[in-house]
Amino acid sequence: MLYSLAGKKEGKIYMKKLWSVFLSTFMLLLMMTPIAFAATEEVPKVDSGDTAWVLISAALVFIMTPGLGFFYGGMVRSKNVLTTIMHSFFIVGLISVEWIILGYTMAFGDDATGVIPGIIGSLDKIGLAGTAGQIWTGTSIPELAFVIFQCMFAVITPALITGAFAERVKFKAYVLFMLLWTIFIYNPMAHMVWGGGKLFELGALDFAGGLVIHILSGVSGLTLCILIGKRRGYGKLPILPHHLPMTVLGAALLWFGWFGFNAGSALGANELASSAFVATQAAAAMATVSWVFCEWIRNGKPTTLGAASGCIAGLVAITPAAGFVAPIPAVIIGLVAGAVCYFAVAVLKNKLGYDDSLDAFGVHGIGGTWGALATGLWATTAVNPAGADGLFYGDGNLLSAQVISIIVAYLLGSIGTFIIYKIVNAITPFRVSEAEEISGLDIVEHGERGYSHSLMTGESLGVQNDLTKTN
Amino acid sequence: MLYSLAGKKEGKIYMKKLWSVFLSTFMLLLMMTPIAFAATEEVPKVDSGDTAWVLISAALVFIMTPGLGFFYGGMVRSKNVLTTIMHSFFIVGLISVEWIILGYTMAFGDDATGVIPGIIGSLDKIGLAGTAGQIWTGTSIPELAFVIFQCMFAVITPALITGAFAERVKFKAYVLFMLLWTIFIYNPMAHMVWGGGKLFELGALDFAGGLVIHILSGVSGLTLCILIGKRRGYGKLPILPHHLPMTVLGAALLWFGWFGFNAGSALGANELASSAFVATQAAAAMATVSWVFCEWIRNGKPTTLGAASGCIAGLVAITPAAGFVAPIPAVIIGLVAGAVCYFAVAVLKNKLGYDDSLDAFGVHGIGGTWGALATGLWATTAVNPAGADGLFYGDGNLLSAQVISIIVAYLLGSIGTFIIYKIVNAITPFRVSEAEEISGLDIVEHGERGYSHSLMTGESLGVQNDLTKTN
Amino acid sequence: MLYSLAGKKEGKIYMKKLWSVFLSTFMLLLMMTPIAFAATEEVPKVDSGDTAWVLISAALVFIMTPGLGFFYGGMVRSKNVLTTIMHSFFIVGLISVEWIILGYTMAFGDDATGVIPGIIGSLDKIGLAGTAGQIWTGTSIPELAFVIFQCMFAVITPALITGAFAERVKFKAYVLFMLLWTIFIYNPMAHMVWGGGKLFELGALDFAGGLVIHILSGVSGLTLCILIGKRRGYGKLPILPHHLPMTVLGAALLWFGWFGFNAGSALGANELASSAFVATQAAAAMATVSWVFCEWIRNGKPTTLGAASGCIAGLVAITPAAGFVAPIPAVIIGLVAGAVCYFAVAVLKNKLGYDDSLDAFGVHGIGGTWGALATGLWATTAVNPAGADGLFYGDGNLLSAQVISIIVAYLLGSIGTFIIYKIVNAITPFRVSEAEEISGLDIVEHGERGYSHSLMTGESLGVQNDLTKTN
Amino acid sequence: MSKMTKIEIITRANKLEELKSALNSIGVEGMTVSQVYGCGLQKGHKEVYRGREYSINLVPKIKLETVVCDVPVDQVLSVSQKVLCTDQVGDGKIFVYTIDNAMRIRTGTQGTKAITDDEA
Amino acid sequence: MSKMTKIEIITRANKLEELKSALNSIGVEGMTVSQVYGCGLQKGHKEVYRGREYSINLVPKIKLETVVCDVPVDQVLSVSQKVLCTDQVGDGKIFVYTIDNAMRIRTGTQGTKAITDDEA
Amino acid sequence: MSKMTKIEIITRANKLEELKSALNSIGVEGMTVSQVYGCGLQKGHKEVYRGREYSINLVPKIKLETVVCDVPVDQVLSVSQKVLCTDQVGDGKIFVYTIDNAMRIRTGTQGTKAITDDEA
Ligand SMILES: Nc1ncnc2c1ncn2[C@@H]1O[C@H](COP(=O)(O)OP(=O)(O)O)[C@@H](O)[C@H]1O
Ligand SMILES: Nc1ncnc2c1ncn2[C@@H]1O[C@H](COP(=O)(O)OP(=O)(O)O)[C@@H](O)[C@H]1O
Ligand SMILES: Nc1ncnc2c1ncn2[C@@H]1O[C@H](COP(=O)(O)OP(=O)(O)O)[C@@H](O)[C@H]1O
Repeated sequence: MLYSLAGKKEGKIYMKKLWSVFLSTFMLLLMMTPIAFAATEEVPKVDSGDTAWVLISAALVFIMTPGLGFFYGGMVRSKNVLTTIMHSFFIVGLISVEWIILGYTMAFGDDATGVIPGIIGSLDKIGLAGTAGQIWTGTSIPELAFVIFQCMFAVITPALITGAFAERVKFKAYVLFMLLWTIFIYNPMAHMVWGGGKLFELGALDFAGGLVIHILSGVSGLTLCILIGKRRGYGKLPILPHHLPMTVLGAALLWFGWFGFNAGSALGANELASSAFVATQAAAAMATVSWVFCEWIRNGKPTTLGAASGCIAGLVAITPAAGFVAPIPAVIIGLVAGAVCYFAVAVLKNKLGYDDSLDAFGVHGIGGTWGALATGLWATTAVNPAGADGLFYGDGNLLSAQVISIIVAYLLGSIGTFIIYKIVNAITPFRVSEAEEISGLDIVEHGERGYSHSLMTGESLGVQNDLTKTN
Repeated sequence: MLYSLAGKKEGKIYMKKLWSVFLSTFMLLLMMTPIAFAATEEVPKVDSGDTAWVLISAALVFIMTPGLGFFYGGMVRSKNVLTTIMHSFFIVGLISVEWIILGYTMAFGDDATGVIPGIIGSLDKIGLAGTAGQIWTGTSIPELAFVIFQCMFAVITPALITGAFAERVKFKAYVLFMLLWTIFIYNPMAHMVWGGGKLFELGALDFAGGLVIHILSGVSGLTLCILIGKRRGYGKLPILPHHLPMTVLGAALLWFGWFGFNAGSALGANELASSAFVATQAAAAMATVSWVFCEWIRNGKPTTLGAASGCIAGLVAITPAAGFVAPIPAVIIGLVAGAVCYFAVAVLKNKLGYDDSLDAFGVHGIGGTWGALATGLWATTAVNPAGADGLFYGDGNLLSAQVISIIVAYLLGSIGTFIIYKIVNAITPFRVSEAEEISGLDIVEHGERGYSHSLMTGESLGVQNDLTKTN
Repeated sequence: MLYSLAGKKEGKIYMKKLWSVFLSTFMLLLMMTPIAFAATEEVPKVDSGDTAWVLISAALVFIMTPGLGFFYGGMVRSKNVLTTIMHSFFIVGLISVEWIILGYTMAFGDDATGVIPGIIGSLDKIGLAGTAGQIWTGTSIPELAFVIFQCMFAVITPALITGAFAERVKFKAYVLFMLLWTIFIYNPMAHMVWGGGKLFELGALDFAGGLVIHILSGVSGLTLCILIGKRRGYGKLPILPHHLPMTVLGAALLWFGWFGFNAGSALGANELASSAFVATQAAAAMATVSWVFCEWIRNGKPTTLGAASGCIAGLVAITPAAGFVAPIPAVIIGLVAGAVCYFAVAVLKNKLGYDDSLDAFGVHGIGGTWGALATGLWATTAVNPAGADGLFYGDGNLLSAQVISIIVAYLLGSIGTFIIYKIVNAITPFRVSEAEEISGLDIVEHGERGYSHSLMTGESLGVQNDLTKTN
Repeated sequence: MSKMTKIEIITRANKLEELKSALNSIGVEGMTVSQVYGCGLQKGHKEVYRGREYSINLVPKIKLETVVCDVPVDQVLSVSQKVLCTDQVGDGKIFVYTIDNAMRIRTGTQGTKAITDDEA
Repeated sequence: MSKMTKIEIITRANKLEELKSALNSIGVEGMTVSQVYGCGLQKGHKEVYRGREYSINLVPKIKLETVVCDVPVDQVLSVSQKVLCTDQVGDGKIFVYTIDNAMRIRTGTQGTKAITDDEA
Repeated sequence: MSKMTKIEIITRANKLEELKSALNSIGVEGMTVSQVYGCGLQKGHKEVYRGREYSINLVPKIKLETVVCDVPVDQVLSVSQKVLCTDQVGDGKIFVYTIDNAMRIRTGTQGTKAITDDEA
């Protein structure tokens, strides 16, 4: 479990108010806070091995976001490669600053004295005030290590959304949307699930944020791509990936970083981290194979893009489960993830007709949903005593909790995104004009080209010899 | 030494049966098991620092295999870039699953109760059964950390082979071959050398698998490329690297990951790991310089591909020696590795006329052989008390043991590959047709192009406006 | 503080001889040695967590230098991409060997018995003699771990310079210059600042080498680009980046590795490392945003190259301060760094008219200067008791010390570079001929092309069918 | 041997698919396309690198060449003009040449038969 | 001034080296090559991206242009046809034009002398 | 309808900007540029990959095409020759053709008016 707060396991799952759940989003959101357990006895001393592991994990999660930029960037047309990479790269800057100043205290500030207790934490940690020299409760790492590990999560979540609206949005609207979304959707969500004061002990398990991060971003992406509309020519003109090696590079960096994402979420270098690491590799590997075999059977060709997509599907699905399941269930989770996500992007999307450009929903939304359910099936206290037993280990309560959590995430993601979209669009147009879309956003929005060169001559062709503004 | 099993050093090297060695491959294989020593006293407690180091090392070794894909991918023609990258990327999925289900138990299952004691371990760890909560013998890391670190080794070994047959094999045959090769060649080899029950104490030293991994894959690659035949036009038509920056990226990721490969093989964050890290950098750096100087002298140009190739040659050569030699010998090992491998690929290959497309044998086979010999020359117990003294430290036995081991690896690699090739080729053709080879495998085998775009217009050119199958 | 030597803090700052400072570079150089403190009590035992952290940090810093190759390589014209990447990649080989054989002992050999006490250490550690089995003073890591961590710093410093003279120097001159510069400028500087025997306790603070590494290389680059002269056509013909995604990849790898650079400089996995990690992310993120906003306002377009450049500016500026400042000052340091460096490259450079091809001075020189000053403003013993209080915490002495240090670094960088340039140029010409510059250095100097392929046909076009020398 | 004419159409890259379909529909099957940079009345765009602005005045275009004999040249011109015209500067030009001879490499056939595809 | 003729050969990319040698052997030294996409009888191929199939019907080809005067056009045609013919659809086309004038930039020479390379 | 002439200039890539300016200065505004490989007297260069040397004999060039009617062909030739001549082998060639017709797609105008840009 990602954030082990001090406290004793209270296995009782509150399932009574299932109906009231649908009456109020607010209530539901509060209910998402999982039960928190003390994974380690509280020893208020920094352990160098645990700290080394969490710090390097933070670095690993960091590299995922630029990696995502390449994963996405290779899939768009070359006229939009920079804007797509920028959507991931710039967010690292934007959201890290937001996190340090505001986000961390909103998410992990004290709950009891919080702005809205249960939803938004106390603001007394604004600018990370008071975090220096502290040890994060229930762990043996400095709070600052926890702050920065968490920062990387806050960064990648909105970046995932950008795959849904690639090749057609204005940079200004993107900046505004991402800032608002992080502040008003992500931070409260993180507080309720991980920073919350045990107000509601629904009992949902989410080891490394599969539920929160992947479902939330996937659903937000889906909502947004429907609101913004399809790319010009989508379904009629060809829109092909311009650089698949770049996409594979992105996938490799994502996979690499995901070890920090999942195994780092143990917040220590121990048996649990090792177990989560194995589960991560098991699911990613199996999903790679299963996606490739699915398309091999269906289209007659095993593709490289399929392998790159498959591993991400597996990684997404194992994220909530990584610290709760044994290796063989992890393999099965990956097997299903590869197949389910393949069908989501290859069949479902075309059937439904929305233009989720780079399949943010198809991979993160669907994969995250499957992973959250699978956690309810295969979680076992044999792997993690601080977790719970899933359906296949004799207890159905966890699965119910997972289902409710999923519904909440879908509601929050879609409603929240809808509102923020409307606000942003009222301030500045979200979508580029048709002429701009044809020209490509790199030139229009950023005044750059990804590859402004001639492969043959090695010169910069096509530039006037008077440089207009050289100050 | 990579796998410190509990036990006391027994320096006696069994050299008597040198002739019988050639009578039976089977016998020889058994003899490869090196003596195992207790590097640390058995403290059955997980150490967080050691665990952090082994886990991050596993992540580092992971990134090597995609890195290899880019290293190789940049060297082929652009019409084969994806298939070449896929050969490395897909194997991460395929072999990780194989390892978790079958490979680990074959390699590290109990020897005494093994399927074939001394060759294949007991299958009671199928699906990693019984590994959770265990500490790996002789170390202070969880067995699961050891499992996943080893997994990455099992993954990269077959991937190395793919360089030998690039640009001309069918994907189906590749999948089949790799699976069979890993199960029937790699797993037994790993068991005999690292997982074996001290049946035969030949005394060969192989710190991080230079012998097993590099010689074995290099020789297998050589065998395979001879069996499959040259690329169409090889030696007559020009076949040039299409993207050298991609190759340098691959080399950089390989070098980066190799710190985990070698220093991680200490299985702890200690003096030995630091020493292996230094030796790794020393040899890689020196080999980079020496390869470049060799070609500068011989061809008049210091090349970038030479620098990228040189560092790999040095890394390969230091792999078996990393934990046994001092810094200056490491520099010398690198110096020779750069020169020897350069001559192997620039002179020897052309003389002999086989088409080892990307020099899997020239770099890994030759470099690995040199490294295994060099270990017999410069190993010293001053660096690693659990090791042995080499020829230059007054003891010739180690060198003899290294020579025998090398011969065994050559025999196993070539004979094993020959047999598996014949089996696979009987099931499905290994080689593509001439027309397919001209079209390029990306389109033919995967239905994709690496770069389906126009650099100038940024559009996806060349695609019909009716999308034939959109479901 | 990077190198915590044993000893007690002696806060007295020797400011008296401000004038004599300008009389003798020699004297000034000696004065740069900062006061050294015992950050940890001397426990002569290796800590596995600290060792794991320093070793992985070494690997992280390693990847920065190839990363720099891509950062720079993407910004040149495609006809010079390989030579530019090679400038960074080859230096890893060259300088690592130099470091192991000579550099380490020059920099960290005993001062009292040094070749020139106070400037060059004793040579008794040539070839790393006597380092095995030692623990680095004042830390709990093996000396060999310290050796290799330091090695990566020695490697990247000269690589930074190469950005200043990209696209116009001969490879031979580059090799010679870099070797001489490292031996005669970098090694003594490192000894005086970090390896010195507390001869002069000026009191300047430089946590991870921002002053030494970035100012020194930036100023050396500036000097060199003025001496070598502008690229042909600079300011008249267009010279555009040929591959911005490659530049972003480089920036991402640099940022990733910089966590090891800064947080690794704590030489342990502890509160200080966590704090430095947070400060690093804070400054890099804010500078990314501020550079982009500056150009958005001034040129009307937020660019991807701006984002990639901004993060580097922030990372450079926070380097000397990382272990001394709180998060919010780190944000401010980044804010200013992004803006100042933007104006340096966009306005100042054009005004002054020198051709610092890839802005080695504009980013590293200017950013480093700002960072060194900022350390004098915001350093606080609340963050690092072994540090000092800056101007904003009530003490002006530190700022004065920083200013003197900066002046020394400027003098050393410029004078040293001038002398070495003259020597090298007398031996072999530094600059290529005009015809060579037009052809591009990849072909002329290395006999290679970055991309020798046709995107459309996937074939190697343009090669004669007789291979002239195939031996 | 009736006259063979080469028609060269320089136009916007994003119109290629439409143009190809339109030509196919009037019986023009064979054609060769290349990527070119155009320069004319149409203005290019500005680019910015590290604060420095550049005017890019070569606009990416495609050039489609087809040799016809049976299909009337006028029809090719009018059909092309219809699908390509956007009324914006930069729509491009069509040039018409007479060619002397043609050969289909596969069969060695020369003259108009070389480009009449019904024989395949 | 004898007649100058431009010969334009559109064919498979992998045949370039052979064609060049064959032309060299009959005295054609100067030539200009470009990369083009062809469209004709030859079918393209299918590509698949995330389960969606696309028909690619522009086939990569090379176009070799050479202006000759001394070497007989017929010889160029027959020699080219011989090396390029594979009997498979997609071998390509050769087009022949008359040109009015030529100039060698280096010397300023106009007319046939501009392309007769023995003067260099 | 006065005669329309196509002028095709094959020359070094790094001369493009100068050539463009020179042509603009004599009233040639419209032009189309493509990237080509040239082969002639100029020798290529050697490349080395893993110790093996290759001779690259296709030299990157650019091809600039412009159709003129008002501007005298001779003037285009002489101006181009002046800016492009370096006296080194490899300066390139200029070829001149007559064309039959031209059309400006945007307006549908045919003949010489199609390429006279003052109407825009
Ligand atoms: N005289 C010419 N010769 C060759 N190509 C030309 C000529 N004039 C225009 N072109 C081509 O036609 C394209 C469009 O021309 P332009 O003048 O920009 O717009 P329009 O054709 O709509 O008036 C140019 O980019 C260029 O490629
Ligand atoms: N009418 C034409 N005009 C211009 N180019 C043509 C024409 N017909 C064919 N081509 C070119 O010749 C190539 C080969 O033609 P295709 O019809 O596929 O095969 P084949 O020439 O063997 O009959 C095409 O890809 C195209 O580039
Ligand atoms: N006969 C020709 N037909 C077509 N292009 C030619 C011909 N001769 C030369 N060229 C083009 O002109 C370029 C320069 O020619 P080259 O013979 O190398 O030098 P120069 O023109 O200075 O004598 C060649 O690279 C080629 O592109």
